[in-house]
Amino acid sequence: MSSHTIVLGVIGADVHAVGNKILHYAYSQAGFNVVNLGVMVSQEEFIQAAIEADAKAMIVSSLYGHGELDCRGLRDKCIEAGLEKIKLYVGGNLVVGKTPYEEVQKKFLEMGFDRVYPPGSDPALSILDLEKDLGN
Amino acid sequence: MSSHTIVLGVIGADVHAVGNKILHYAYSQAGFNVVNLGVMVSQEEFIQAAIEADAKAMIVSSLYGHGELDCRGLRDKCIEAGLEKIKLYVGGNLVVGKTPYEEVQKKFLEMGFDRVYPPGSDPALSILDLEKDLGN
Amino acid sequence: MDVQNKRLTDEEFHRIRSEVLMQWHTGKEVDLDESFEYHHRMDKSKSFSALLKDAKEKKYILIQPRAGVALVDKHIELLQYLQDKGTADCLPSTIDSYTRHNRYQEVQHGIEESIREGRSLLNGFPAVNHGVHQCRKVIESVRIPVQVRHGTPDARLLAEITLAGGFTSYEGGGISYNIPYSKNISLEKTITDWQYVDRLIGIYEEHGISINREPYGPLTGTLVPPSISHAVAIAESLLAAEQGVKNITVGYGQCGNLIQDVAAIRTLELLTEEYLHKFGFHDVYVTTVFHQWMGGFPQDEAKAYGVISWGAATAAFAGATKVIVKSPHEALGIPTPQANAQGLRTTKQVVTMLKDQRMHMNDELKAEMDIITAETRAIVDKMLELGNGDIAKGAIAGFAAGVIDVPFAPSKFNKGLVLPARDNQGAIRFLECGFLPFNDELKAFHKKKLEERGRFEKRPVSFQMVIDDVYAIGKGRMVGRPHGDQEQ
Amino acid sequence: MDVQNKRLTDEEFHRIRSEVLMQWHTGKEVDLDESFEYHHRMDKSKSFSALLKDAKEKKYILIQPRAGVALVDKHIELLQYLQDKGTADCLPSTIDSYTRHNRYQEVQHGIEESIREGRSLLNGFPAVNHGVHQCRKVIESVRIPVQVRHGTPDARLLAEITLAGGFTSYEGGGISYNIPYSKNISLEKTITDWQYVDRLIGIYEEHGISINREPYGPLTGTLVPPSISHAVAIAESLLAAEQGVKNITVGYGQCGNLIQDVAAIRTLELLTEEYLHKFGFHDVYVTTVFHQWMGGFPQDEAKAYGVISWGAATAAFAGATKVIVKSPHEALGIPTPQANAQGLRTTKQVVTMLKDQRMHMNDELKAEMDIITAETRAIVDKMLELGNGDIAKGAIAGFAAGVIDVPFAPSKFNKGLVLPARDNQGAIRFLECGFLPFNDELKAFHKKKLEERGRFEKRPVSFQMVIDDVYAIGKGRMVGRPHGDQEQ
Ligand code: B12
Ligand code: B12
Repeated sequence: MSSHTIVLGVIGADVHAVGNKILHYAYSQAGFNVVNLGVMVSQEEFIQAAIEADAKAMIVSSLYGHGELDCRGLRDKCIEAGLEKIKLYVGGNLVVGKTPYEEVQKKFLEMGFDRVYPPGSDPALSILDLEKDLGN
Repeated sequence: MSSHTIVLGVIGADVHAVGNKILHYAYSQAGFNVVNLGVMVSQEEFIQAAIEADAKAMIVSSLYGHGELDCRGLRDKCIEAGLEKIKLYVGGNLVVGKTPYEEVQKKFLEMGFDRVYPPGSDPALSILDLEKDLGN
Repeated sequence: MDVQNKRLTDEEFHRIRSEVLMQWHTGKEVDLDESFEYHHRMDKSKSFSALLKDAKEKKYILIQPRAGVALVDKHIELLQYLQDKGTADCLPSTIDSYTRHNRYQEVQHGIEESIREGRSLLNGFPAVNHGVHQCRKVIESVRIPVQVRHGTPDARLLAEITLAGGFTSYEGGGISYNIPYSKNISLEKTITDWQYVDRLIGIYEEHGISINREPYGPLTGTLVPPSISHAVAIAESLLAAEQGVKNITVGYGQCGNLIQDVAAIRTLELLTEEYLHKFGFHDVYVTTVFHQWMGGFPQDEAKAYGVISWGAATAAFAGATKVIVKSPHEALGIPTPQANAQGLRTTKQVVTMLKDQRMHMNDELKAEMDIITAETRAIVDKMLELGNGDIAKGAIAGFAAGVIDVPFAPSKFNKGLVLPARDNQGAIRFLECGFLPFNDELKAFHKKKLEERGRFEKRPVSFQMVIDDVYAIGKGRMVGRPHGDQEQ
Repeated sequence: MDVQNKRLTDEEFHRIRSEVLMQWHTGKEVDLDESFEYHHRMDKSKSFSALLKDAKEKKYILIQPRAGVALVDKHIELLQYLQDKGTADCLPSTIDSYTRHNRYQEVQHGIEESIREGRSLLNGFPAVNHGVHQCRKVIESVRIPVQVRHGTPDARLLAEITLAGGFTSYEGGGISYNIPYSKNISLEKTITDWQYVDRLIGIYEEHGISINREPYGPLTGTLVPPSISHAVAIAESLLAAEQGVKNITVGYGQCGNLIQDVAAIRTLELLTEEYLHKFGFHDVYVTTVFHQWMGGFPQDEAKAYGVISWGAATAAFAGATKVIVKSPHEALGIPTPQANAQGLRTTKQVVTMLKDQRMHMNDELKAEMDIITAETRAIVDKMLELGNGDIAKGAIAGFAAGVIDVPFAPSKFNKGLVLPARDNQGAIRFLECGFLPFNDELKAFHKKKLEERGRFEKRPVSFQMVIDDVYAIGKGRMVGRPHGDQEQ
């Protein structure tokens, strides 16, 4: 059981709310202190919330296909805002169209994310990863 | 309207009777004099019937996948039996497995067939071809 | 804002209009009179309203995909492919998400990147940025009617441009394109904005051009009980009819239980007509659209085909007028044209094969229709009561009071207290009714149904069931049983 | 030949046996006592009878493909693939057509050519030529039960070898593997030969090894009305039970009309049990198998998925114990392992998704069940009458008299007077009853149903309807309407 604070949200103009509600439930059940920003969250809101809550990780979802456009620059903005060490996780249907996971992963790792999850990933996996990355 | 005699049958150990019944009906409707040998017809039976009825064409069906094994040598046997000019048509699901039509066609043309039809061919097409090949 | 369900005056309409057309430079391309002429010259085979009437009268089922890409030429290729290789009966242009949020600047950026990368970086067709003439290029390149499908809370400029562009059907509504599609936008705002859209269509009608309107049925697409989506469909039909809309297709997203789905489609049509008549709208032509399963899909394509086919079969048994088709790529991403056409052909095979089988009335169907009818009337009547007979006011007050409440919706104007879960036969019931205005009998019915499931699964009725049900179809089940895939 | 439905004596059995085992050299490999031991050592997860019982009791549906290739290693790979990637619940070994006609010499040639060309030139697995030990290699390489599926009129040696080889289910019967699968072989011969097979299985039963027997339900697979195939299934069940068979799965091939198909599966089980009990067989465990559409398929894979799914959905609504699965390659050729597994996964998705929905009794279902029951009893009772109470004699006399008559069958011992056609809802009716022993009421029912269709299609009831119906599903319809694909 971990009690780190994490910020959760669906980035961009994306309104897919179902997965977000389930992630919120899953991370809370796992003991995290979850700041859930819901859907349609801008990069600025993510950063603002992470600073305010002193979060150790940002869990970014993108389902609707614009993930690539929406996520660019997030790492740089985090660094500018003084969040050098924050872990950035991203998951969902990150790009437009069915695409081999390896390509997508590469693209988002290069953008500065620490972990990238394929469509429909079980939240349990990321919980194990969070415990590994943040320590518990 | 043609009134040539043609021999119809399903070759080998093949019992697919439905298409045969429909071909019989279609060729008869088109005015051909049809000698229908039904299913499970050997090469010898085809030839015997063609000689007896003075047929101008043999319409060979093979559905069950052994067509390749069953049809080999038919042209030679026809020539031996004095049926040098008989037209040999073959159709159905000629080989085992979904196979590009071009490959199948090549194989059966090389075996000496005059025309080769892909799976599920409309009998009407072959009627036009018969009228072309036999004259009417 | 004082919203009421009253036809906009010409003066009001034109005042708003001058603002709307300024929202993006392509607004300048719209000239209503010229548009009317354009529509009058258009081939009748491209009229959505006419096609829907024909299908309803002759009892066949139309199939339609979702589809849209960033660039016009590619979009045309896509639609032609779906028409020719997909045997679609009618076409969509699914609008991208930036346009849906009126972020035309970001759209422009997306279009440019798409050109640069040679692939669509937008998740749909950005009709506003392309403008009227490009839209017409699209319409002229196909033989069948094309509809705007989107999810846009403020869809006024989009409507102006696409209707002028030759589209003949427009999806959405002030509720159905707000609650599931936005977070912070008030219903006052979206209902007002959609009154404008409906009025625009009313004006087309008055010029002899029938534009089909389709309130968006599935809402969040996830375990939405029929009475909830029916209530929204009825409210939006009344709002549209008031503005002069004459051809309405009410929608519903498949639940998965055959009896419930057939009952839903049948009652949807009956109840919509009932309320339209009640309010004096006797000349509105009502048809139905059935959406194949709108929730999470299995990733495996073979399994996805099973889900698609089951939706098609249900549409046929229900006798819906139109069915919206999913593709075998659904769980993974926007489909390729090929995958999209495959979903269409699977659906076509099933709906034409089952064309002559409709479910006849029987006790189970009747019981389910009675339940849906009672619930829907309870909700709609309560909204009307809260609005003093005005459905615009009633809808706003209704959401605020939670007497209408959409599960899993992102909007902060939705109470979010209602929880759905499947019963032991897979029909969607209410685990939590929140403030829905249901009488004790209805509440007891749902309780009983879920307890039956709980007993079967040997576990208490709880939120865990909801989660299990959300995942279930993606994992090959309908009812999310505790043992998952294993048979018990 | 004097055939009667009487258990073979041990003496008769062993006399025949010594001849049978000589038909091909692999016959020498069979040693019954050693086989019994082998079966006793085998893991219970490989018992077909046990699996079927479990499924029936726990109300889940088993899925099974057809599959077989010429070479043992490739066959093993294929079965493992279907088990692991296809999620099959039980496996087949479909036997090639030369073996089915006991042409073991030609088989040998086919095996050699297959080795040479590196692909299977045989349309199935030639179990006899491979022999007992190779069969065991197959059985040992998978985790689930394996059945012999074939179409062999004289299947005695095949039974000896495969049962000794560890197979636990055997498809076929003296009628169902004669009439649709041969041309000149008499029923006397095939019924006698199958009594041997059934007796062999009876002997396994007596040694504590339950082998499942599955009369082949679909017959010619093409527009076979349920009562015809039911009558054959019942006759073969009585023949099998007499020889000591205790676990029977009766089969039926999908017609396509949901009500008729559900009615067929329900009555099949009821009527089989009814006649078994009537003849004093109270300890035979009866299950059902539903075959997805057995007639001509559409060539397009997406459309084929639609047909496959509709079969799966029907099996679920009917509550069959097992469903035999088609692949998206059906119209074109024996499927690749991939295509076969796709058909399985589609089916699995549908049957598990619909697991909790069964069709409950309603008026339409009841009416259809009544029709099928009346027809089936008429045929079976007439056969029994002609056989003086002996179903072996009765079946032979029945086919000769045409009181049982299978549409489209190649056998010259089948009258071939019966013509089936679909009614206006797609249910299969009799256009010509031939000599079927139906009373006037039944005949009038069929006439009325087809005239209804004729009126709808504005054409006389005629053979053209039969032809149109044969093509229909392949062309995306169920009822072969005169305008083909076009909607009317
Ligand atoms: C339901 C649904 C909708 C509903 C959403 C309602 C709502 N407000 O929530 C509606 C109908 C409104 C909708 C709208 C749209 N949708 Co939508 N939708 C879906 C659908 C069918 C299911 C999503 C869902 O709820 N799944 C169930 C939940 C539990 O799973 P999940 O969302 O995947 O989340 C889980 C995991 O992914 C994971 N996860 C998610 N994020 C993260 C992050 C991390 C770090 C980790 C570890 C894990 C993780 O954990 C979650 C919980 O288990 C999917 C397809 C699918 N998956 O089957 C399409 C899908 C996501 N939608 C899509 C699209 C394109 C749209 C639209 C643009 C319309 C259109 N063109 O069809 C609009 C966009 C609106 C907008 N602005 O966002 C596409 C995205 C395409 C792409 N990426 O290429 C999809 C994939 C469908 C498709 N194949 O076209 N949609
Ligand atoms: C019904 C059927 C059966 C029935 C047949 C009943 C009977 N006695 O008639 C039963 C169930 C008994 C059966 C058995 C088998 N079948 Co079968 N069967 C079919 C099926 C589903 C339909 C055939 C049919 O009736 N079609 C309707 C008629 C009208 O069409 P048709 O036969 O194709 O004929 C038309 C055209 O092809 C054309 N045509 C035919 N011949 C010719 C010749 C010429 C010159 C021309 C111009 C046109 C022409 O005109 C006909 C009339 O329109 C097909 C698959 C399909 N097509 O969907 C498989 C299929 C033919 N069967 C097949 C197989 C393998 C078998 C079995 C070995 C069992 C097995 N492994 O599954 C056994 C073989 C038995 C034997 N010894 O022959 C395979 C053949 C595979 C291959 N070639 O790779 C097929 C393709 C299924 C598959 N994909 O596996 N089968």
